[in-house]
Amino acid sequence: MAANSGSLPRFLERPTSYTTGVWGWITTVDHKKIGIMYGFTAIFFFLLGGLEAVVIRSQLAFAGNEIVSPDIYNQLFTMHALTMIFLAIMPLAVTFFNLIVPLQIGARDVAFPRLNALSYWIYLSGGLLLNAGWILGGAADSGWFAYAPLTLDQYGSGGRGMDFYSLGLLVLGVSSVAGGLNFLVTIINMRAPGMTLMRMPVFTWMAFITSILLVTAMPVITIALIELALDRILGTQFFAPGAGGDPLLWQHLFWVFGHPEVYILILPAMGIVSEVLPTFSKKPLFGYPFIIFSGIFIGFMGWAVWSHHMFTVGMGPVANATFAITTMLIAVPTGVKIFNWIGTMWGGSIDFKTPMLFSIGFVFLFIIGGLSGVSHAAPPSDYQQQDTYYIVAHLHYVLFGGAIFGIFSGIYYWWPKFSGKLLNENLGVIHFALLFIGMNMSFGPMHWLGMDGMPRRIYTYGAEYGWEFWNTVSTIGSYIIALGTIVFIVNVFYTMRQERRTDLADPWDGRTLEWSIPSPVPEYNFKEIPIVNGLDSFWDTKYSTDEQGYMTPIPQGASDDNQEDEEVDIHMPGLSYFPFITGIGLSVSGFGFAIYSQFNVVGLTVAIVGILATFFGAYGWCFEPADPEDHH
Amino acid sequence: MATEHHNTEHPSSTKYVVIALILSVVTAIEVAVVYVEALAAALIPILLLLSVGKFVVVVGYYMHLKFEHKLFTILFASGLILAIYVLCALMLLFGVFI
Amino acid sequence: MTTHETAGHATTTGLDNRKVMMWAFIGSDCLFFASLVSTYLLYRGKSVVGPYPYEVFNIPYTSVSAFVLLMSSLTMVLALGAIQRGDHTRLRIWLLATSILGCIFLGGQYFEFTVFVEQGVTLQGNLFGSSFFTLTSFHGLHVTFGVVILMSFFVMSLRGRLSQEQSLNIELAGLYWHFVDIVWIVIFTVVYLIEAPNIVH
Amino acid sequence: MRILKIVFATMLLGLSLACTPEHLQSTFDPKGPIARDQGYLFEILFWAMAAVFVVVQTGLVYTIIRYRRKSENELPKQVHGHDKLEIAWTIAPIFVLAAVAIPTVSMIFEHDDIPTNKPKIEVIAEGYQWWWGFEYTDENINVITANELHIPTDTVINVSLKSENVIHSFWIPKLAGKMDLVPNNNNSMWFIADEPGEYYAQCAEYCGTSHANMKFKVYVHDQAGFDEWVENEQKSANASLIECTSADANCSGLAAKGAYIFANKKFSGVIRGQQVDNQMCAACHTVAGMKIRGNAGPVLTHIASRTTIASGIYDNTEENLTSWITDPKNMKPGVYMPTLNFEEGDVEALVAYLQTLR
Repeated sequence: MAANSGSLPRFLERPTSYTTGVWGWITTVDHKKIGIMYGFTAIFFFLLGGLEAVVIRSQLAFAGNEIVSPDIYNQLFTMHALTMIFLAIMPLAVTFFNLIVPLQIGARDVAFPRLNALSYWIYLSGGLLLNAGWILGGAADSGWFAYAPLTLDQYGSGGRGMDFYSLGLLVLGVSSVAGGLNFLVTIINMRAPGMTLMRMPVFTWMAFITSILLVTAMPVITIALIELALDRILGTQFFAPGAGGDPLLWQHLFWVFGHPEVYILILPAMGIVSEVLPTFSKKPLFGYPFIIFSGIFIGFMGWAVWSHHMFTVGMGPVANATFAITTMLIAVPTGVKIFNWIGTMWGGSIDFKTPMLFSIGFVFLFIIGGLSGVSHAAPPSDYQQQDTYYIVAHLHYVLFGGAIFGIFSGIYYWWPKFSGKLLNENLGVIHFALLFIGMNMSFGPMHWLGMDGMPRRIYTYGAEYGWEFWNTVSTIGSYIIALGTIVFIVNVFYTMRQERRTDLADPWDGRTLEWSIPSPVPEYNFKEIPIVNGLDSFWDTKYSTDEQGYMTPIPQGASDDNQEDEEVDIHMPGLSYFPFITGIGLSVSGFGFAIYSQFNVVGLTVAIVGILATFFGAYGWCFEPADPEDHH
Repeated sequence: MATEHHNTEHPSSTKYVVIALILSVVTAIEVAVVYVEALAAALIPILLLLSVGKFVVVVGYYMHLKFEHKLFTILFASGLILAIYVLCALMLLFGVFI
Repeated sequence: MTTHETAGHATTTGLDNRKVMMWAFIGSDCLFFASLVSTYLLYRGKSVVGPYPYEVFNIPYTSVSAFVLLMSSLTMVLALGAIQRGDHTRLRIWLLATSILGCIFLGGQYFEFTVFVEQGVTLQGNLFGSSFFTLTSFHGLHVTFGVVILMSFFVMSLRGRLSQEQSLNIELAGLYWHFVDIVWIVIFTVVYLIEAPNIVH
Repeated sequence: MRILKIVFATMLLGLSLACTPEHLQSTFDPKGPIARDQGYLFEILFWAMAAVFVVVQTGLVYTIIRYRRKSENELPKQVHGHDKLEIAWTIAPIFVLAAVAIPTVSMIFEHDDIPTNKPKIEVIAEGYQWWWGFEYTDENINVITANELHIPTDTVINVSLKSENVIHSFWIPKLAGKMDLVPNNNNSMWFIADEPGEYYAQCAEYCGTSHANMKFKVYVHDQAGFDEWVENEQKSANASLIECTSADANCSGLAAKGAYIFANKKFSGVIRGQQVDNQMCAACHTVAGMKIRGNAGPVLTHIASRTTIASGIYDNTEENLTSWITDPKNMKPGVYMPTLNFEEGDVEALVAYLQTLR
């Protein structure tokens, strides 16, 4: 290609000079920098979603409270769910995919670095698009699963929120599918020599299964969202009851995606926990193949259980019984994982550092969430629990006690790898304690409230129902969670002001490849691509194990971690503007369509500008030379 | 790991043309079948069979899947099987088959 | 289409990243179409007002369209064979032929849509209109995108910027193009032919 | 880990405190066979899960206490797994699940069949944004009412669930679990009430702005009480006023003026932010016997005999009725009933009229 590049237009040249500063971030294709951007953006949205939750809980603290109007309340609970699921937990998982997966498999980057950057820019701009309703006539307010036909204007509150919902989620879906494909190919094709599938670290395995789920489940919701957007913007009849449209079609399409989505949210956290527990127990993961296969089975079964969200829609006894049984089956692989985690700690030497506390918290809370799930896997029992606070309790034990605890565990665990600084232990323990107490106080009583007949998604309730006391307790719990989160933020800022340390290449005595390289990770990750001889092959360079399984440390030579002054010339992919342009263009076009029904001309113009920008970006991308050096 | 058995015996251009002829004939049969009143009862199975045949031939020969690394078959088949499963499950749940 | 990011790196499986990606994408795209076809089939016969599919479908006409798209698959493999042999003239001929066949198909679809609209089938009219137009235009968009890619390669080839070593580009475009073709095989059967008994008998 | 114990103890204590009576929608206080069965199944599940909870969490807590790091130099034995254990803890949950799956599946099918050994009443429940319409379709009953469902004890109540707007969910926690009202889908459910009483119920599927305000009440009577209620419902209330075409001498008094306004007078007003004209009470509300019968709003034939207004959210008092008619959107956000420009005295008359509809 070098021969041809002389004739290329100027804009196609890859930038070379921006390695720092804003342009350095905008044009980066480095998986670590992209991961860091993902992380900070997702934490921002996590705080936003948390703020929404605190307002929701404040409204419900007392019977007949009037802190927010019903319409605002409905927007708050809808956006809280959307923000937490699509803008916080999923991207936080992707953060770890970006940061960790290439390091764990011994790669220099992901398979498609520019596509990776594109995923991020679509995510950021799509997140803003989803939230744009707040300042443009109301955010989405039909609940996160947006059951038709409440999503149509004649039944809704009349706000434009659902336009931002459908277009925002469509745009975010592109990001997820692109990310899923990227990590799928990366894990299949970029592993270091010797790293067979059954030598892959568990986190990478879970990232692999999650990617498969993303690639296969997102298309289904995409089509449902296209149908919804067409109904709202062009007046098609998909979900209009008067034209014969069936609201259950939306529900089925939504949950065909929605249940795999639940595993998209939880599997990465399970992967993190499966890394943290062995490290801090000084033992290998108990039953590695069983953990892997149960993960695969969970991912697979995610496709066979979706209708358990719909037991009360009148599917009939045969369908209800079938989905009840498939749902209960999920408990088997989940149980296997939990037993193996306990087996990992059994006989170990458990060090209660913050990441370990969060992982143990994960196991403890996830057991509760899993067990309460069994009670609504049984349809007759679910008839009393469906759409009550019992479900709210269950899903928060799984997604907060599960996914979020796992993610915090990962944040404390891998923070030093990318910053060369350790998050403060004392603040970390306080953070964990506040979150653990707050979480149980906030969501524990909801089990009771649900069984006491309190439906979810109500903005108010009367004092005569006897729900007030536990609602107040729950609200106090949510404030404790908020306090814990503030402690975490303080910890982050406190840590960022510390001096960078050079002795943190392997602070926890880790087992996987990412700990074999310096912290922070150099741009090229591995000076030499490692050769893998087995599971935990980095651990095997530090300890030898005799036949009985007793281990002795192998004396290490002088640390060769300090390679910073060495000149290393490793060829890395060049920077690029085009992911940024393409990603922003896509969201701009989404924004144009979202405002189309309100401002026809402006909306159409914006949409066309966005589409043109997307095509410009994509075209430039395709003809961009591989390396900036080509021009010299 | 690299177990690529790159089969050099890709079909030749003539073979592609023959395949195209077969595909055209099958399409013609498909269209013709719908005009035969005697086959009306068995129409849907016949049509499905014929179009599955076309599908397999295009994927196997034009897309070379028959001659490629099995990973590609796995990737494609997992998507396809899930797709067929979702379609059938939905039809079953909505009582289209009953 | 000149992504070199993995060029020179040995991959785990020895397969090219982009080709793995393309097959994974095709697997994923199956689910897009499955959801659309599901919608169409579940809403079949549920429209509360006409026109109904059997009133408007013209099987011979659509059969010709389907045939045209099928033939474009042939020209596509011939184009791939040409670039693999380094025969740039034939590559250009077959690329152009494939694009033209694609355009004929699209033109046919456009004409079919206008006839349908004249007969009262519209996007907003009934469930049949909504689900039919959404499904077929989604496929049509895929074809359009394919035509754009093929034309780009045609232009690149004319300007001498598509070498024999880059045959993978054509191979990937071909995979995409054939996939779009097999989707039409399915749509032609489950949307059009299945209605035929209502029209014919 | 002391924190854990404290949290756990507090929660147990709290639960027992909360188990006091007078929980209007408690599913732990079933008053009919369906709700009782469902509660029973929950109990089976609960104790099975509680047993698993205790075993697993004890194992977890014991493990982390026993194997906490005691010295920095510990080098624990490297154990990679144990196949027999794996098989055991894969199979053990299957037994637990089979034990709960059997009663689950049998109950699903059992509840699908309507008992034939008891008398049966057919009711259509129709969901609106945000209130309930009830129609008794049996020939000898044939009553239409709203927001308050009256039923006899020991009778199968077979409810057909209809909606022509969004999805709602029909739920009387003490009598039966919920079932959704889905447009274009004909769902039904049945239940039986054991003893007379007043039962609280509420829409359980999020259905828009005032979802929280979509309640209803179920009054369970003995057979005699129910018959009496039916008999009263079948009469048109206060028939003498219904024919009042103008506030003339034959129809004097405040209530008569109200009847006249109800059936004849047109107002302009505002519905959900939209200006509207020519609104008439009777165009949306039916009072049996009147010539104009609207069905956009609840039937008001016997409004005065109901205990609540606005789908169970306010007591049926003169004061509440007045505020409601004057400005419904203040009483129930998002409501589809217009805020009308009444003239002096109109509201007073309407309230007086409605209060005669016993």
